[in-house]
Amino acid sequence: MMPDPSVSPTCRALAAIVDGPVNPQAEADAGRLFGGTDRTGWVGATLRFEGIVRRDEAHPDFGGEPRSLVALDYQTYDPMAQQQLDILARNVAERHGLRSVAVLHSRGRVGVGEVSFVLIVAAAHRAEAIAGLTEFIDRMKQDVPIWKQPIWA
Amino acid sequence: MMPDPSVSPTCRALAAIVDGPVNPQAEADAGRLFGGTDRTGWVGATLRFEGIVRRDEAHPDFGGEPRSLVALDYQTYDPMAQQQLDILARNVAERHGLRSVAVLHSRGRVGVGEVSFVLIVAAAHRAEAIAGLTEFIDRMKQDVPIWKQPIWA
Amino acid sequence: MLIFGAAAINAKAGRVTVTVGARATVRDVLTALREQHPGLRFALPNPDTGRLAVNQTFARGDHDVKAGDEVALITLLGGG
Amino acid sequence: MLIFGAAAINAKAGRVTVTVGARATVRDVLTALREQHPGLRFALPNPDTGRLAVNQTFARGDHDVKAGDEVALITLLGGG
Repeated sequence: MMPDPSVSPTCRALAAIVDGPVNPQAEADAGRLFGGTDRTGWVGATLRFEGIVRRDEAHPDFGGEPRSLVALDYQTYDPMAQQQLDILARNVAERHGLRSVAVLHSRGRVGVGEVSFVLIVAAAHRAEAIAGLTEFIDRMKQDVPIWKQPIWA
Repeated sequence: MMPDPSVSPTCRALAAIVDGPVNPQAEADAGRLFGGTDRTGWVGATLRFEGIVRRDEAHPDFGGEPRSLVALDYQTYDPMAQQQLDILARNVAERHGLRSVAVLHSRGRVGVGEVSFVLIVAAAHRAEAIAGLTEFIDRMKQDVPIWKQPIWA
Repeated sequence: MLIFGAAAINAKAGRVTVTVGARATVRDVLTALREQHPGLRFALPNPDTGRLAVNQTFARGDHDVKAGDEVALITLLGGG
Repeated sequence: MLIFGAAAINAKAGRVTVTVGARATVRDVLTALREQHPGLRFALPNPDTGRLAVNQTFARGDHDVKAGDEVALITLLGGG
């Protein structure tokens, strides 16, 4: 892609909730923010986070000891979850001067080893990208109505 | 991929210096640590950082004001640069208990909008992944003999 | 009131009934929830940390809750 | 001694000669570098922050440099 004119483009934000695991098809369906590196020269740092369902979780009935599971079942409060993700993506992008924020989160069952969450941020510099990514995840766990229920092995 | 037996595998570290931009072919050649998500259930968080050449850099002859450039030319001190990347990848992986660290860095000319650096870390949890990634980049800029020379527009 | 996650599993329901006076704020609803559903107190460590969404938007403690509003308990989240 | 990056551009060379006594440590070489190549002082803010690699390994200030060693100035890095 050829570099754009010399005015820095505005920020883009995209959020989507998908049924089941986040996979390449889900990313493709969600749009071009997942389409790879921004090659315009305005972006110097891209950070992609994947959250993957691990094989064990702390089990409340066993004193918080880790127990094997087969899947997590994600419940979302619709459409509030989507709205909160949208707000959060725009807000974090503005606060950190990011070029783009894109997020996909699963709804429903996601098996061990499958991806439940993808977050991609692009920024001029590394520090902004890391700060924006960290703040997004912290605030998502506070403000986005998504719950997870372990399905134990 | 089916989950492994229940013993956590040891850490993997991979570092490579490639001629020119880091692209999917370079990643494929560098090996399977770049081959996508670890689906064994041992990894809960994967973080991928891409460093991309931006369209401007602070120019020392213009009081540090940003000036347009067409490329960066990366010079590496071989084989020390490769050795230092290897040591750093293993060291950061051990210190943060990461499951894997993989890094590719360019040597030679990388144009605006092209990728000069890819770092992928995989860990059980997000905090370790972010801490490991951040420490790797900070220490790379201290300890790995790679220099960049702007090619001004 | 809509409930989710561990709260819903504990209550064995996705919805509980909370009775409040004709004029009630979000804070009044949280207080009534603690009194009328002691089994959900684990999800509300103290009355000020419990958060309610009214009509799918987070509402402050002094927000008035009206008949017909959709009220949801948004706590113990687990995204990511 | 091998030099790189901005230091090499400034010196218009990838290599400079530094003369030291028969028994010299890394610290002696850095001191001699500052004296014999004033144009490279910008790359060595003070003698203790300049780092040398001897035979492709970072060497401490008290490391002895021998004839035939490959000595390189590793400073003002720009990876990433």
